[in-house]
Amino acid sequence: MSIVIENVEKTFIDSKKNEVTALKSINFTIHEEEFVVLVGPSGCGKSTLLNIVGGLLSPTSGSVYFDGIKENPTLGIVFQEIALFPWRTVFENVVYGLQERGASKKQQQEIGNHYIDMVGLTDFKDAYPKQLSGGMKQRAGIARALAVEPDLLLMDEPFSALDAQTRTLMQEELLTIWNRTRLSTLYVTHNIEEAVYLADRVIVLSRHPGQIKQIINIDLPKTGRNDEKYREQSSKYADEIWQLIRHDAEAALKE
Amino acid sequence: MSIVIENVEKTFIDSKKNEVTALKSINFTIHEEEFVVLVGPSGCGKSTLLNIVGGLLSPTSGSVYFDGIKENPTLGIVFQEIALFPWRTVFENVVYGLQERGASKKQQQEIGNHYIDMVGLTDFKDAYPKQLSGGMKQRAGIARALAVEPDLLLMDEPFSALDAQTRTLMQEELLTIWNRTRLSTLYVTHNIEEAVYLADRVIVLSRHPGQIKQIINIDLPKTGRNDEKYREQSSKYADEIWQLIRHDAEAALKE
Amino acid sequence: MEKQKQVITNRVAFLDKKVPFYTSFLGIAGILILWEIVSRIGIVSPLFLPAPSNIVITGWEMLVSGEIYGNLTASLYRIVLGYAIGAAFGILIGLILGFFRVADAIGTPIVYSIYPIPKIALLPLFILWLGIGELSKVTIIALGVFFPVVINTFSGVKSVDPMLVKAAVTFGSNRINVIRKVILPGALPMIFAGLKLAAGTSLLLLVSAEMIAAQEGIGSMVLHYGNLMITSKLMVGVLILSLLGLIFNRALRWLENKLIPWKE
Amino acid sequence: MEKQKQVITNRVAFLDKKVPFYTSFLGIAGILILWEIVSRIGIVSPLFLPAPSNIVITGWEMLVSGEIYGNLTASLYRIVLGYAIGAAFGILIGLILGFFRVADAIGTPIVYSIYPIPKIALLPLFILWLGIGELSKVTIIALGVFFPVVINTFSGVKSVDPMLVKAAVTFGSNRINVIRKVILPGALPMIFAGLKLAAGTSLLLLVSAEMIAAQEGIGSMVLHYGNLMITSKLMVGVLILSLLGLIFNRALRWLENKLIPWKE
Amino acid sequence: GQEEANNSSEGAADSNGDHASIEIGMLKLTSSAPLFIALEKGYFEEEGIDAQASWFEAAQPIAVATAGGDVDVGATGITASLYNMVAGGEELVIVADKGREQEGYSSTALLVHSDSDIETIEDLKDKKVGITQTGSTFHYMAGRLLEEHGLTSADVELVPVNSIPGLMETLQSKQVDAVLLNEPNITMVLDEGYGKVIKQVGDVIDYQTSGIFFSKSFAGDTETATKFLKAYAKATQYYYDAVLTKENGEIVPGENYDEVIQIIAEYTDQEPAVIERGLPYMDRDGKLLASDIQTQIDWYAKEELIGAPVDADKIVNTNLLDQALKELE
Ligand SMILES: Nc1ncnc2c1ncn2[C@@H]1O[C@H](COP(=O)(O)OP(=O)(O)OP(=O)(O)O)[C@@H](O)[C@H]1O
Ligand SMILES: Nc1ncnc2c1ncn2[C@@H]1O[C@H](COP(=O)(O)OP(=O)(O)OP(=O)(O)O)[C@@H](O)[C@H]1O
Ligand SMILES: [Mg+2]
Ligand SMILES: [Mg+2]
Repeated sequence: MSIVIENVEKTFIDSKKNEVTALKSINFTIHEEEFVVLVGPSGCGKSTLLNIVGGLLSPTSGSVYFDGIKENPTLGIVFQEIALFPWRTVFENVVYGLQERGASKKQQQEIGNHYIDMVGLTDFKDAYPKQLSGGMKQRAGIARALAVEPDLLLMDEPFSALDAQTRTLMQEELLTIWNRTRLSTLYVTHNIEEAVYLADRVIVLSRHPGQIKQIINIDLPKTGRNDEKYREQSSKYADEIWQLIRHDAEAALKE
Repeated sequence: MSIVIENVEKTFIDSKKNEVTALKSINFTIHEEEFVVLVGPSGCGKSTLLNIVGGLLSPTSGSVYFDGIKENPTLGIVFQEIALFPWRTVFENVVYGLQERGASKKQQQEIGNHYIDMVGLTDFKDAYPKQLSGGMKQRAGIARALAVEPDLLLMDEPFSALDAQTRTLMQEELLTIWNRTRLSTLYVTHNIEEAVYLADRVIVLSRHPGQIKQIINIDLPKTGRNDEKYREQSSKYADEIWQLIRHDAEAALKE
Repeated sequence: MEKQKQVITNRVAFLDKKVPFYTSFLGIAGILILWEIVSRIGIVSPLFLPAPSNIVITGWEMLVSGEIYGNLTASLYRIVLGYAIGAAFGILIGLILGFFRVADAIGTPIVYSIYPIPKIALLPLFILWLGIGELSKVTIIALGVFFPVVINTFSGVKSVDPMLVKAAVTFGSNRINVIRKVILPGALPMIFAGLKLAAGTSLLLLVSAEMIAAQEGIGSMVLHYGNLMITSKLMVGVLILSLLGLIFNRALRWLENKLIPWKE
Repeated sequence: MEKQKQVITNRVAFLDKKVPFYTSFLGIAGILILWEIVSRIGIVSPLFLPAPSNIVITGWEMLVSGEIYGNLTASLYRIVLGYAIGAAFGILIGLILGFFRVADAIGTPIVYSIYPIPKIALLPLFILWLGIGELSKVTIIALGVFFPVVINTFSGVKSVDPMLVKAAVTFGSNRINVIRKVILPGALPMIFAGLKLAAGTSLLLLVSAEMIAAQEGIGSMVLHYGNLMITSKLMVGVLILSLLGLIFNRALRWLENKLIPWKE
Repeated sequence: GQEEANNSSEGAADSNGDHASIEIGMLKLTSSAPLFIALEKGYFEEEGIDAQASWFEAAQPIAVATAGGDVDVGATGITASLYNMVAGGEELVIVADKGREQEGYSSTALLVHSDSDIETIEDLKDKKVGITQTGSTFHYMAGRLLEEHGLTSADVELVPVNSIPGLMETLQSKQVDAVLLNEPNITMVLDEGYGKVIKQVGDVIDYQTSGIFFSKSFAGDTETATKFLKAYAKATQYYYDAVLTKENGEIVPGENYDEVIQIIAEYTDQEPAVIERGLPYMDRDGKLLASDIQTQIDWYAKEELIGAPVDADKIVNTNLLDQALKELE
């Protein structure tokens, strides 16, 4: 099974009635058990692309399809804004997707508890989102996406609202979880170190219009990239990506 | 001239009427033209300490004083929440401190324009804060603090709300500005790489109660720390600090 | 050169200044005592300003005589019925305007063009249409409640975070479930804001309508005793109305906390 | 094995559905036309529901005859004066309660305990105290305006971001300047929210007070024609009141945009 | 007109020296006619009194002002609120007549719509009867009329419409079945043809509608009070002889008829033609129907319109007028 993004283009009409091309001729494939990271400067269309893949936005042209799958594919999305339902407890949030596809109470209990356990929120099962810290909220968001056991996991800057240290810890945790589930994943981030730390492949987008500038394979083992011995190489990848983006990022800052 | 933090302690009374010791026996000195960075896990008391130094909070015991200065010292603070006055344009915000100490209109124009220029906001002089992006807001905040030509510059996580790429660019810019002004500076951050990139000295705080765990001198030239040749050493400093903090940061995440 | 040492002191200490807790009681107690004294020693004639103690005693007598009971039930009947009808329709229409774009496009301009009419101005019209009985008063109250509620419900639906809708759809919700499980709970806080706003308006309309056209009810009782210059009984009426307003508000707040335990 | 290809389609497309822009006019126009027809062909007696055209013509006649002028100036005098007094005192007291902790501790409980009284209930009392003339009506309106404004001003002062106060102090402001340059502009948006809320209430109180105790004014004119069952003139009164409400609201919004250009 | 009168009287007072200055609270209504006459014709100056008119918009504040001593003399209707004021500790006394319901004189009547099939008061059972306010003279008259015809106020629905124009309007639009109305409004309704009179109140009961009140301190100044009443009684006689004398059951204009009408018209800012329709009956000597006060108090008390019991003797003082009349002879 793989997910094919074929010739995707997207134009918006902005408030002054001008056409804005957000994405242009985007072509790539996410393979089974592959972790693909999208990076690019602000406003390059990362979220737009992720939303198109997630079925939350129609492309102006081109299409996105799952190859080699029988039923309708299941998607799990983790949003930057987290988007937990404030009126549902952690458990109720996590099993939301299961309820909607008609899982039995017993199944909900089993699967729900399993993933809540996986993200380490067992003690906060019955808490409302307002009672959680930022890090815990994002974990609940991840558990909710995992609980539907999706064919494709989409994540849009899930850790960008967290502080630097919490973020580092959450990245490690995400990798641990990913190693257990091995879901095909499309991950969007601004943070280049994060991209290098997590990705099998990094897709670098440029701005105006959002186009693929380069696709970089990260040839490092999936775990332990923070170790002394890979630090040099990681650093090089990061630098390479930063050089690709820098100019665009500076331009974005001046807008 | 130097700023001496002497035996500072701070206890709060929390909502359940318990005493919480936020800071305990903090002793250090910020020398002339020194850039000191405070790092530590969430809730270790970084902001509390910065506020005490800034005269926005009383210490429970101990004191903070300026050594070798005649008049009342001038302070410039850059806040995490930016705290620009929404009803004032960029220019009016920047010259606020000058107005309050009775500078003439001409002086205000001169100094204001100088610092607005320095942070690259000349085109946005007459814009209201709501019209600025996050990065531009924070630059205006920096210009406001610089405009009073302070004896001590205080900054509390000024870049933590920015995206990763903007943040990298702003760090570079801050360093450029600092090299021109060479103000004694106390800087608070969660981000260890940022600390290593900016600091002459890094003070690592631990939690419960907030105490100085270690003070680390960064023996690298002030500019060009991102260069290939210093990357190895920077990385080592960062790792050393991360090892000091990690345990506390994990604990903070579970609260 | 002499050594200089400039200590930093807290410059925002004035923000934390505390006031002894008993000060809060001082204000109200002070006013009541002053009022009592002023009436007692006759600085102001009790005809104009009966003493608080006098009001309480009079109130008790009116309670015992059953006079309050009769008027209060009449008023309660009107406001409860009017409020319930107005709130129910307000929420319903508000949800419809919020969900259906066509309804929104057609209905919202109509709602907003009727909204600025001070509703009490329609009382004479309703008396013509529905007679001078209960129906016209209940309708006026219902109408006064309807508008703030419909507008708040509508805004509530519109202000539901679209991210949550997207999340629900992503996790497999159909449109009915999006409405039921996301938009309805998401709009609840705004709906309650509307209900609270409407509470004050409904009480005002009740009293006005009773003064303009009723023989019974606390409002007409207040006017009646005003006409008769029996000020202490007038004040009892005012007191009852203010208690009514207080209870109304508290009840709504209690309900809100029950229904929206997740609210920050 | 057959090759499977599952295309992803937009599942939230229903959120973006557009409605043609002319639909908005359809609603109001439709209602007016229907109303005209219903009255014209006599499905409903024009005695109960005069046609819109009839109302406009009647309105024109009343305008020419000067009847509207007399009543409108009486009403305007009351509401403008009452609103101005109530708003001025509300802002002033609200600021005092917000700045001074002692005033807050003493005054706020008093304000909140008088707040729930539906103000019109005090009209008979004010008539006793101040006579049946303009003063009692103006006072009632001022009182009705005072409370929402004082409470909003107070909350506005309290809700000013303490970070901004700290920033001002850091950059050398004394207490007077903190109040003048930070707290006052910071509270302005809330003050305007209070003023807008009070606008509706003041109109309601005006009409009620005029119906209960006045010989002149749009409110008493509406009641007068209600008593006479001259529905078209009654409707003209209602129309004027709703225009008044509309203008009032627009004027406040205009002023808000003037005074708070920095508002998001 | 009246201002000039006042000014000239002031001038007289200054030259004389021992003139007592008195404020009279009153409404610009025909029923204040004797006071207008006394002011206009200088009766007060003749008694050495410097009288000033103080105009009010409503009846109730006059009583309040009199009791509070803000005016020395008040002239207005006798309502439940007056008795309640007295019960509430305010002090004033009623000293003279200023208008009453009298058999044979049209003053206040019960009207129904001209299409109505109500013919007698008995037919009012379960009907709506419009009055101005609860506790008003209209309320009292409605209640007494019903009782005199074997009904009680509980047998009809008394609808307060808050104003006299409101009474006419609701009668015209048939929102009430009957109303109480006074002159000149009765004539106006009859002229426009939408109403008819069922019963004149004066034909059923004697009723002291309104009176002259003295504040406590003014009543205590017996000498000035008597002087005032002498002037007042002269004016009532003048009024009575001009407009109320009857021959063979018909009112015939007296010799000063036009002058009196003209004075009233000037003071009330109304057309003489309107004034002529509604000339209330008054005792020729301004004597109170003292016994009726107790009747009123009893009725109001029975209807629970008075908060605390009042003693009629405490608020009626006929001695002053008797003394004044004696001195006049
Ligand atoms: N609904 C919309 N209407 C008009 N323009 C839009 C809309 N959504 C996005 N855009 C524009 O499309 C471009 C891409 O936006 P998008 O949010 O995908 O960028 P991004 O890479 O996610 O940015 P960021 O890193 O800031 O999240 C931007 O120029 C944006 O202004
Ligand atoms: N006003 C207060 N009342 C009570 N406790 C407080 C108060 N302010 C801070 N604290 C407590 O003092 C400790 C230190 O807080 P502080 O904000 O200084 O931490 P910090 O290091 O800045 O954290 P962060 O990295 O999250 O900004 C925390 O435990 C906090 O809960
Ligand atoms: Mg994005
Ligand atoms: Mg902090």
